Amino acid sequence: MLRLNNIKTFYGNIQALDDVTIKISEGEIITLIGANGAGKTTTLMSISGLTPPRTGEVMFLGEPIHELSPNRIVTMGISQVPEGRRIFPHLTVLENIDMGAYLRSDKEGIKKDIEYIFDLFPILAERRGQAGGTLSGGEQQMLAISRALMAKPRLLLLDEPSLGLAPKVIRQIFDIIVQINTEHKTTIFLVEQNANLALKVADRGYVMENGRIILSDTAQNLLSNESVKKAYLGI
Amino acid sequence: MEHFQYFIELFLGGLTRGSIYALIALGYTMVYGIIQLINFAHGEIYMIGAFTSLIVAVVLTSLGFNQLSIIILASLIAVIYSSAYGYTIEKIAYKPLRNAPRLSALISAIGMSIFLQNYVQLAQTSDFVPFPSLIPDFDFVEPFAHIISTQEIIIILTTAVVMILLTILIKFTKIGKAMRATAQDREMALLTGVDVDLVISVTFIIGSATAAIGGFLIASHIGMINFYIGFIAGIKAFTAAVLGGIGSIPGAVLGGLVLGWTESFATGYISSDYEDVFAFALLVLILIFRPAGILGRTTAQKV
Amino acid sequence: MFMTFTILVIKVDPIQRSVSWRWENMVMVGVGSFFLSFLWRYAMARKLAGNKNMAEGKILKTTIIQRLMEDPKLFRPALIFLAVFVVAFPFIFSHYQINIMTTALIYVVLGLGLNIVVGLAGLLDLGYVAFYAVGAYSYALLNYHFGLNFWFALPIGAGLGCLFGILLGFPVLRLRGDYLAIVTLGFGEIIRLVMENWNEFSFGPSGIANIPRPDFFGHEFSLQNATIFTYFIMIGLALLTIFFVNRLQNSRIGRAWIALREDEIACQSMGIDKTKTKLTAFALGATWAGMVGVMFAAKTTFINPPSFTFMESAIILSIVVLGGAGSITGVILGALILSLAPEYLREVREFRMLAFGACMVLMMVFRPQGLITNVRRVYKFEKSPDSKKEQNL
Amino acid sequence: MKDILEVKKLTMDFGGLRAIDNLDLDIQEKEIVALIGPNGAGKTTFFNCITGLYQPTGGDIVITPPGKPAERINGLKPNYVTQRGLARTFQNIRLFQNMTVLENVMIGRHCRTYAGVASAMFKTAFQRREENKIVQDSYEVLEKIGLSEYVNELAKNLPYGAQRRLEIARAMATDPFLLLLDEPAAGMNPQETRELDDLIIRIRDREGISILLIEHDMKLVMSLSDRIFVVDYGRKIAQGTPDEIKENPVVIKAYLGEDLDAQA
Repeated sequence: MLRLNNIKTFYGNIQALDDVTIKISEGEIITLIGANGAGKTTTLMSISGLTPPRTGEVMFLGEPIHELSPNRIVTMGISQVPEGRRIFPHLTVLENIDMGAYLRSDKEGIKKDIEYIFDLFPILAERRGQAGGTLSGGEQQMLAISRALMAKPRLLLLDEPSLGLAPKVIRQIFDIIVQINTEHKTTIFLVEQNANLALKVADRGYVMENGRIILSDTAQNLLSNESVKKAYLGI
Repeated sequence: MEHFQYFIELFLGGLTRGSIYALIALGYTMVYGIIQLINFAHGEIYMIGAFTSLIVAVVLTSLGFNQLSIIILASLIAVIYSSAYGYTIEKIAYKPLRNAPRLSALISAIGMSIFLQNYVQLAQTSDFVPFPSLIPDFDFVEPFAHIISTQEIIIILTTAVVMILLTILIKFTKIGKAMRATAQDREMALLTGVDVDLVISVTFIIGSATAAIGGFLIASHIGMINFYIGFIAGIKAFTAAVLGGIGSIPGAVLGGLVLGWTESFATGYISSDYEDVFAFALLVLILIFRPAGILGRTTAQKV
Repeated sequence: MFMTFTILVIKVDPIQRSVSWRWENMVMVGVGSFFLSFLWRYAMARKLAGNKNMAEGKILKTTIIQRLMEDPKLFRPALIFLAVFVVAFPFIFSHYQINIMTTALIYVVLGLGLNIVVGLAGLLDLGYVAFYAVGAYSYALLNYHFGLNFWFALPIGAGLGCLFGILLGFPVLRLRGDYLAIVTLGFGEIIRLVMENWNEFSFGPSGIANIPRPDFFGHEFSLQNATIFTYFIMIGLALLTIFFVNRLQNSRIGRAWIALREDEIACQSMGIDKTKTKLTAFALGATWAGMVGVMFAAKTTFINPPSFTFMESAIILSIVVLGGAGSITGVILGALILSLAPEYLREVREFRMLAFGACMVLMMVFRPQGLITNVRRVYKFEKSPDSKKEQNL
Repeated sequence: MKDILEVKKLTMDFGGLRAIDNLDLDIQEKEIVALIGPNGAGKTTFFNCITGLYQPTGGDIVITPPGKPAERINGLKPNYVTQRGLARTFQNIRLFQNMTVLENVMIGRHCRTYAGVASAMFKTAFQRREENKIVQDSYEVLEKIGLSEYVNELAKNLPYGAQRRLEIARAMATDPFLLLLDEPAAGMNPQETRELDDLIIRIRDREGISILLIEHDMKLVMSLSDRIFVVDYGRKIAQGTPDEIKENPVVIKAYLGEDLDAQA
C-alpha cells in the first residue's frame, strides 16, 4: 500500500534520513521505533510531504506522492496525528474535529462520523464548545486522533501518541488505535519511542538509528531480539 | 450647549475618521493574523484603490453614465483591481520568503511599498488630484447636515457592514475556519488538507478589497488624493490594528475608532498642527505598554 | 505564474488618465511583463537549484571582491590605488562631482552607523534618520542662536545623537522584531513632524538657511575650496568610522551584539546584559548619525524637515541590506552604489525610487544575505593553534 | 556537605495553569542530580524559573556559592543569575548559529570580562590583554570538552552531538559552580551518549561543578545521578537514589510505567 524506496531527506544541509526503505501493506499496524532524534518524525514528514525527500520515491497505492503538496497527499487518503498533538488551540473542540473533515463535502456522513467520534471519546462530546488549547494532554491526544479520523484516511500516521501522557491514558489511546485498525481496516503507521508498548500492538516493526533503518522484523521477533531488548526496551 | 455641539461634531468626525482607519486596519489585521507579517504595502493598496476608483469615475462621467452606476462601477472595479494587486504582491514579494526570517519579509514589504508609491507617482502625477464628489446628499439627512453629512453616514455604515460580514465569514464559513486554522498552525492546517497557499491568497484578496473600499470612501470624502496618502493612512491603520490587538477583527474596528477619536479630540481641543504626532505617539505608547492591544491576547514566550 | 502574467497586463489600467489615453504604456507593460515573468521563473528555478547545490556541499563561488579582500597581494595595491584616487579626486573632477562624492560618503557613514544597530545587533530601526536630523538641527540652531562653529558642533551633534539614541532605546528595549521596527518608525516621524510644526523652535517647513560651511581655524574658504575641504573632512570622518566600527565589531561588545542578534534568550543566559547591550548599540549608531547630521547641515548650508523623511531611513536601511548586513565592506559598497548610481544615471533618475523598491524586494527574494556575504568570521582568532601547542607541551 | 542550591515551595502559574506546584529541591556540592518526569511535567519551566527567564509566582530560590554567603535569587534577570555562577543549556539547542565555535565560547566569557566601548575603540593595552586571555581561556574550555577540532567552524555546521556539547562548553565558559543541563542526551546516538556520560562525570570530578540535569534517557540518568527528583504535573512525587527510584511504586505508576512491568 505504501512504499518508501531509498529516500534521503535533508533539513537545509543536514541529512536526516539515509536510504530509508519501508513497506506497509493494507490493514497492517506497522511501528517505527528508535531513539529521540533518530529520524522517526522526519520519516513521517517525508510521507506527508512537509519535508519531501530529496531523492528516492514514496509510492502510495501504486502512485508516486513525493512530489505532491501536503494537502494533496491528505486528499489521497493519508492523515497524520503529529508529534505534540498540534491541536488548533483557539478553535473549539468541535471546530477542531470539523477541520479534520475539511476536504469532505458529504454533510450527512460528516454528521454521522462526529457522532461516532463522540461515542469513541465521550469526554470530547462533553467539551465540544471548549477551546482546544484548554484540554489536558490526554484529551488533546484524543482530539488529534479524532481530527485525523474525520478525514476517513486509508492510512493513519501516528507520531508518538504516548508522549507525555499518564500510563492509564496511554493504554486507553492504544486500545483505541487497535480498535480503529480492526473496525475500519485503517492501516496504521505508528512511530513510538515507547518500543515495548508499540511492538505489543504492531504486526511488524522497523528500528531506526541515525536516519537509517537497522532492523526490520515481525513485532514478536523484535520483542525477543537481544540487541533491541538492550537498546530500546530496558533501563 | 455650544460646547456640547462642538463635542458632538468632534465625536462624529472621529467616528468617520476612525471608520476609515478601521477599514484599512481590517486588512492589516487579517494578513498579520495569518502570516505574522506587517504588510507595509497595504497602505499602497488603499491608495491604488482610491486612484482606480478616481480613474473609472472620471472615465465613466465623460461617457455620460448616471451617478449611481458610476458609484457602483467605480467601487467595484477598485475592489477588483486592488484585490489583484494584493494577490500579486503576495505572490511576488512574500510567498518566496515564507520560511525566511521575518525581517527579510518586512524589508521586502517596505520595498514593495516604495515601489508602488513611485509607480503610481510616475504613471499618474505627484500632485494632489481632485476627486469628484460622487455621493449625493440624501434628503432625510438634511436636518442634521450641520453635524453629519451623508458621506459620513455611508462611511460609518459601510465599516459596520464590512466588519459584520468579515466576522461571519471568519466565524462560520469553511474558508474562515481554514483561515483561523492556518493562522494558528500552518503545518497542521496543511496536514488536515487545507490548501494554505490558497487561504493566504484569499486573505490578501479580502484584505485588499476592504482597503479599496476604504480608499474609495475616503477619496470621495476628502476630495483630494495623491500617491502618498497610502503611507500615512497605512501607518495609522496599523496603529489602529495594534491598538485593538493585532489579529482580531473587532479589535481592528475598535482600535480604528479609538485612534479616530483620539485624533479628533486632540486636534479639536489641543492643537491641529500635531494631528499626526498624536497618532504616532499613541502608537509608540501602545506598543511599549500594551503590545497585545486592547482585545489581544498575550502569549507566553516559549523557551 | 501565468496568473501573475495576466494580472501584470491588466495592471496597466491605472495608467490611463481620462483625458489622455496612453495605450502605448499598456503595450510596453504588456511586453515587459511577458519577458519579466520568464526572467522571474528562470531566477526562481536557479534559486531552487542553488539551494540544492549548497545542501549537497558544493562550495559557492566567492565573489571577486571577496577574493580581492582575502589575497593581500591583490588587496594592498588596490588599497594604494584607492587612496591615491581618493586624494586626487577633488583636483581632477568638478565641483559638482565632489559634492556628489561627499554626499556618497555621508551615506557610507550613515550606513555604517545603522549597520551597528541592524547588521550587528539585529534591531530593525526604521527611524534612523531622526538621529541624523538631531545632528543637523543641533548644528543649525546652535549656530543660529549662539554662532557656534562647525568644529564645536560636531561633537555636540554626536553627543545629542547619542542621547536621543538612549532616549529611544530605553522604552523600546522590551520590543522585538517588527514591533520594534514600527516604534522606531513612529519615533522618526514624530521628530520630523515636530520640526515641521514647531515654528518658534525649528522655523517649521521653511527650514534654516545660511548655515556656515566648515572653517579651518577661523579661516573661511572660498566656495570652491570649501567644497574640497568639506570633502576631505568627510573622507576623514568616513575613515574614522570604518576604523572604529571595525574595532568594535571585533571586540567583546561587538560579539555581544552578534550574539544578541542570533539568539536573545541564549544571549541573556550566557550572562550578557541585554539592556546594556541594546542601549550601546542604539547609542553608538545614533552617535554617528548625529555627527554626520552636523556634516550634512554644513555641506548643504540649508536644512528643512523634508530632508528627513521615512524614505531617507528606508534608503539607509537598504544600503545596509543591499551591502550585506554586518559586513563593513558590503555596507560601503552598498552606500556608494545607492547614492552614486542615481546621480550618474540622470536619464533614469525619475525611476530611481521605483528601482529602489524593486531592488529591495528582489534582494530579499533572491539574495537575502546581500552583495557581500559575511560568512567567514575567522578574524584574528587564528591564535588558537599556538595555545594548542602550549597545552600539549 | 552543604546545599549550594535550595529551592523551597517553588510555584509558577501561567494564567490559570499551575505549571509548578510547591516544588522543593536541593543540590549539594559536587553532586549530580537528575530531574525526571513525563513531558509537560514542568521540568523545563523549573529551569526557566531558576535561571531567571521566568518570574516564579511563589517560593524561594537560594544559592550558596562555594566560599560565599547565601543569596536569594528569585526574579533576578538571567544575566545576573549567570554572573552568580549558574549556567545552563537548552532543550532545543540555542547556539549562536552564525558564529564560530570559538566565538560561541567567547560569548560565555563575556560576564567574566570587562572591556567596554571606549577601550574597544582605542584598543587599549588592557583590552588587548583581555582579548588574548578570552581566546586562550575559550580554547582551553573547548579542549576540555573535546571540541578543539572544530574551533573555526560555524556552529550551525557542526554535527548534532557536537552542537549539544558546544552548548555545554559555552555554559562552562561562564565559570559556573552549578551547571543546569536540559536534556543533554536528546537526539544523541548510544555512542555519543556514553561519551556524554564520561564528560559529565569529568566536569564534576575535575572542575568541582555540581550538575542538575533533565533527561529522559533512563540508562544515563541511573548511571550518572547521585540523587533523582521525580516530578509530575508540577509536583514532586518522589526523590531518592537511583535504586530507590527504580523501586518506587508511585514513580513506576506515573512515569516509568509499563516498561518496567513488561520487563518484570
